[in-house]
Amino acid sequence: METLHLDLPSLQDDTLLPRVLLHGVVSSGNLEVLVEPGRDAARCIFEVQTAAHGFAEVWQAVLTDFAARHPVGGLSFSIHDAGATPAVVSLRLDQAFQSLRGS
Amino acid sequence: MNASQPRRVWNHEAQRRQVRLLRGMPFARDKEVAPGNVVSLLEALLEPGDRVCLEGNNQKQADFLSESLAACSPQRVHDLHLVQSVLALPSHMELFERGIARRLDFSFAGPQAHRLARLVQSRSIEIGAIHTYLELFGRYFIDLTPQVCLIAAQAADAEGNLYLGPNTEDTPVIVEATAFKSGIVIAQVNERMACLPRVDIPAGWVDFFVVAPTPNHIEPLFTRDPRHITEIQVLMAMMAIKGIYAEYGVERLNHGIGFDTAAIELLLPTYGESLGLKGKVARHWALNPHPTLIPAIEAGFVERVHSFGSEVGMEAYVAARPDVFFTGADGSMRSNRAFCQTAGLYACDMFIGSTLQMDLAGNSSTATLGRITGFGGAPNMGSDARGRRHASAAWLKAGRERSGDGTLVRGQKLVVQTVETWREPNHPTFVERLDAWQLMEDMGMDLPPIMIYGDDVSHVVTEEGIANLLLCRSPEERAQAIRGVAGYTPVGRARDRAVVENLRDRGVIRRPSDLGIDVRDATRDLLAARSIKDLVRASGGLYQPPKQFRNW
Amino acid sequence: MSIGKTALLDRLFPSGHKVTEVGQVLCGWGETPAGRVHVIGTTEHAAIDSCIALALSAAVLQAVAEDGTDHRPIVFIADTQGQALSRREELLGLNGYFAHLARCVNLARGAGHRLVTLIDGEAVSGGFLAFGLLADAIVALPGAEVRVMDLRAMARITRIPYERLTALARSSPVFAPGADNYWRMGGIHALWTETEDWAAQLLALLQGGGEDERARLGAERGGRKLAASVAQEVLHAHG
Amino acid sequence: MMSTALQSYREATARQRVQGLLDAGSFTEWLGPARRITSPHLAALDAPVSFDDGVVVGQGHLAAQAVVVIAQEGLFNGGAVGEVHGAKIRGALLRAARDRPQAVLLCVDSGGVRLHEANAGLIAISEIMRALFAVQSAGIPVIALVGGTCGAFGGMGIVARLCNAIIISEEGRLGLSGPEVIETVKGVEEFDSRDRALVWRITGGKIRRTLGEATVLVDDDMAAFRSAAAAEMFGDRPHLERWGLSPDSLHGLQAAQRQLAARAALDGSIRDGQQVWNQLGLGEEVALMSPAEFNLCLEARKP
Repeated sequence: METLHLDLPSLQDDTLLPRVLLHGVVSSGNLEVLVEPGRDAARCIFEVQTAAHGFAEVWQAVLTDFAARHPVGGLSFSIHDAGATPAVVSLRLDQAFQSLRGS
Repeated sequence: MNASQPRRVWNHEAQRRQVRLLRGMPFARDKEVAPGNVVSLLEALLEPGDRVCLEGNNQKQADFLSESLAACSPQRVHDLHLVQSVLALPSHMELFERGIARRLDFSFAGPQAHRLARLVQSRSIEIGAIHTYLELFGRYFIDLTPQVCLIAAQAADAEGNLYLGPNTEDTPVIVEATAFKSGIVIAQVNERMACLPRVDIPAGWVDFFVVAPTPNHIEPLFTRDPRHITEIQVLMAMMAIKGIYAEYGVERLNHGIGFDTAAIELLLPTYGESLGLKGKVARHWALNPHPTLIPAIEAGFVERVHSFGSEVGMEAYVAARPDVFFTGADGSMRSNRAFCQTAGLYACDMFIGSTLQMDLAGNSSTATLGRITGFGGAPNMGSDARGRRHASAAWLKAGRERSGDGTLVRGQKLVVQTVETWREPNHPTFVERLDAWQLMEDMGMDLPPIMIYGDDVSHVVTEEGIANLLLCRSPEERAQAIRGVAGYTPVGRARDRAVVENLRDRGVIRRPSDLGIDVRDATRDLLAARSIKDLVRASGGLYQPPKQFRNW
Repeated sequence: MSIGKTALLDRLFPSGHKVTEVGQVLCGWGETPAGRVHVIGTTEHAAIDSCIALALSAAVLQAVAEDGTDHRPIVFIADTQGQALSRREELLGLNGYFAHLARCVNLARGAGHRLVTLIDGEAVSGGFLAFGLLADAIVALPGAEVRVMDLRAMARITRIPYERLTALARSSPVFAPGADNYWRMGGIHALWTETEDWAAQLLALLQGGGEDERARLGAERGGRKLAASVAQEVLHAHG
Repeated sequence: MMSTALQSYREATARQRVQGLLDAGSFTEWLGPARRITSPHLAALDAPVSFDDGVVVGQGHLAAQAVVVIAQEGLFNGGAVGEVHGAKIRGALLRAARDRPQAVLLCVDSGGVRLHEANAGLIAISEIMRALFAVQSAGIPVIALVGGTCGAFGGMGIVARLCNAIIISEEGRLGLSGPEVIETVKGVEEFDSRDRALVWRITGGKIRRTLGEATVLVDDDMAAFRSAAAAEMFGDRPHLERWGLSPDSLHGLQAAQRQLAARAALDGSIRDGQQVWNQLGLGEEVALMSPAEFNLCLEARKP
């Protein structure tokens, strides 16, 4: 397993539901993401444990875009990845974010 | 006329044919050959260097005749030149490994792709060329006419008339070329019938037939279990339907074989219906009877389907829907690969399919290193028919987009590639250089095995968006349009963001949000069937899936 | 009956025993200083099918029924290579036969029978789960093999290299075959050695409660550190 | 967005099943994912871990009645039972025995023991069996729901059969040894695991219902599972008392012994569910019957 840690700037949305949320499943080509409150309202923390080695740059790009796309400041996303493609990673993160919105 | 010159013989081939038939007669009773005599028959008939067509496509296979040919003595039968659609069976490869055959002209080698590559590298096989189906069929009448063909039929009667059943496939074109050029036609049949439901090949064109010990194998290649369709594929299907089918009003089309297009088929009666598209798109098809098309047929989307071959389990359903499918007077389907390929090339406004790799020119390939897969029919469907003359709304719109402000002299077929940006973590779909180039070098080919040429491709659909290549005005712009939908692949990350945003402003690139698609709606709940069982239910119990697809 | 099993019974019950073998199923009694005990078990590495499972459950029900209010201990002799692998057995619902057997064993415990398992030979996965592993006290005799799956098969299925598994198995008791591994995890209460007085040791085991203490034992012995604490946490979690 | 389909139970995750089965907003999880009690044994083998180790446990309400719910995640390592996973299930059962909810819902979706921690898993399943007995002794029924991708196999196949009732979908499977294992050891002639129709005729919901192991056959639909579970809790008490809950359990088990013996005495040539159906006068039309039709058909054939 490879571990990655990212701390990225992002806007904050006060209306998000303050709760812990687990989305997705650790299975081949898929991942789970645990969303929790972070420390800094202007930053979003990502902890990634992945079975696919050597993709740090891709993760950086995917997560940077995600943090720019949605106001996820003040949140922490912990990911257990079992070889999801970037498309699946983005989709799961977007779904997790939408769930925080309560819709 | 100079009497001293020898008289030229004009029926040399017919005389040779008679000699061969005489050699074969001891092994037959009238035209029927006992299974145990087939090897002797072939050894008696065949001559070294003969061009032989061993029927088999990606569906039905003349498997008993193939095994019999492979069991012939290489002392008696050798150096054959095989001219056939598909290399699929282990016995096909044994022919070369045992020296019975030496030269090969073919189209597709899916399951034997790896073994074929090894034979090429060890120089145990000479490849003339790898064709598309239509090319190969064309050459049957020009310079690759078989001297002997070994075909598969459903049934024969006492005279040797043949009934081909729903899987007509390549048989008519093979027999036509062979029988009318003094060749020998040998058929394996599944059964003898006193009275055939219909005559597909008249006895006068058939020289021998054998009732095979087991029915010919048919692979259910076009059955896609909806269980395996992912949310990403649903999203891409939504984009294709809204951004291409609806936009161009695509009424006549062909689909590839993969899960991406199966998703589209299953979204037509749900998402397509909600967009009000029934009766406006996807009405006429050149397509095998895909089980995943059942809900769209039942919903009244699909009006007509002509097929290359049939599909195992779809027989009763097809027979019960004669308004949709082409069926004989007996009620069963009549397919025909040559005609359906022609229809796909000339009479359809769109081809949409998937691929394994695409480069920045839009060239795509399913070749991977160490495997020679060949082409099959996709390049016939997935190419603009420049000889086409009749107009349709979709064809004209695409033509206008390509020509810009120029005067329109011809339209343009829509050739759509729908791919996820990554197949799996180590396999990006978008690459700077196709593996096909390496394969060309390794195998000593004249050209890289490119499935769909980039200049034929009109649209690329990925989970990131749709790139409309018709609107690109330079190779550089085209490359950026492809990068702009290539996601996080190295190719995609090397995009010029400013250029890509400009392309998006111009509508060359469209994201899901640009199309008014909410990514959250892309769930499997949108599929009209989520399992094989749902398909059976949708068919009113008429579809009878093969046992490996059932979970009840 | 095999010589090995006869010798085992002689050694456990020097004052006498009467155990018959029918189709790899042992059934009878043994005499101890504390009185007569039931003996029920399997032999010759039985692959447990519905027939064997039914014979075992019948023997347990018989013991419960015949004892009335005097609930004598039951000594299980476990020697099984696991469940029978067959299409017919699956069709019959072999898991249901095992469940029924387990229920019968639990009935005996509830009725007041002390349950002791002696592993003599093999104890493998499903066959072991069905009865032996449900006892109040479980003992591995010398040479007993206890496992779910051997490491080569495990390597094939998990696609983890065999060498890596063998290396890790030297320090971790959690996946590799071995009675001592099960002892460290609390799944086996005692490992008897060849030289000990088995009759006396058995006699000692015939006393005791029916609580499931295995998770606590596993924690104490250091082989299974989480089972007890996690279950306790669930038991006391807020909500 | 229009959607005509039902919410598939099979395609739902364990968490979605819990949400779908229980009254909205009533669920409280014990040792939730934020606690990060993951498997150290998977980590030691460099295999991916999950925040909840593949099982969700907690309490909530079903039709306003208190229940303890346990849901295995079949997509994570085949729902297999490891040390933490097993201990969570055992803890939830012990808690049910203590807190006395109306019922325990056990959503089984598991191939059995997790090989990466096989010894811990095997012992854990034995502990789960004993904890389950404790729940039943306290008079609380345990209802198994089987309809996930992994079915209920191995030790969890035994555990499912210890429950007071089994609700199964046609797609659900219940057995001991998976067909692949039998094929590997005994050969393809014994069991062709790729013949999926055969696999389901041996282990699938319809044959398990026919043999009386499953109490109800339902559609692969969340609402159908939910209402069947509620019916088990409120409705027809007799079959809850059939196993174990009755104080007169020696008699109950003797009766069960006779039933199972009668089944084992079936004609030795019977190795296919279709043969069982043929004996009931049912032909191959069984395959396409809806669960409702099938349940009616079986009722009509009851002796």
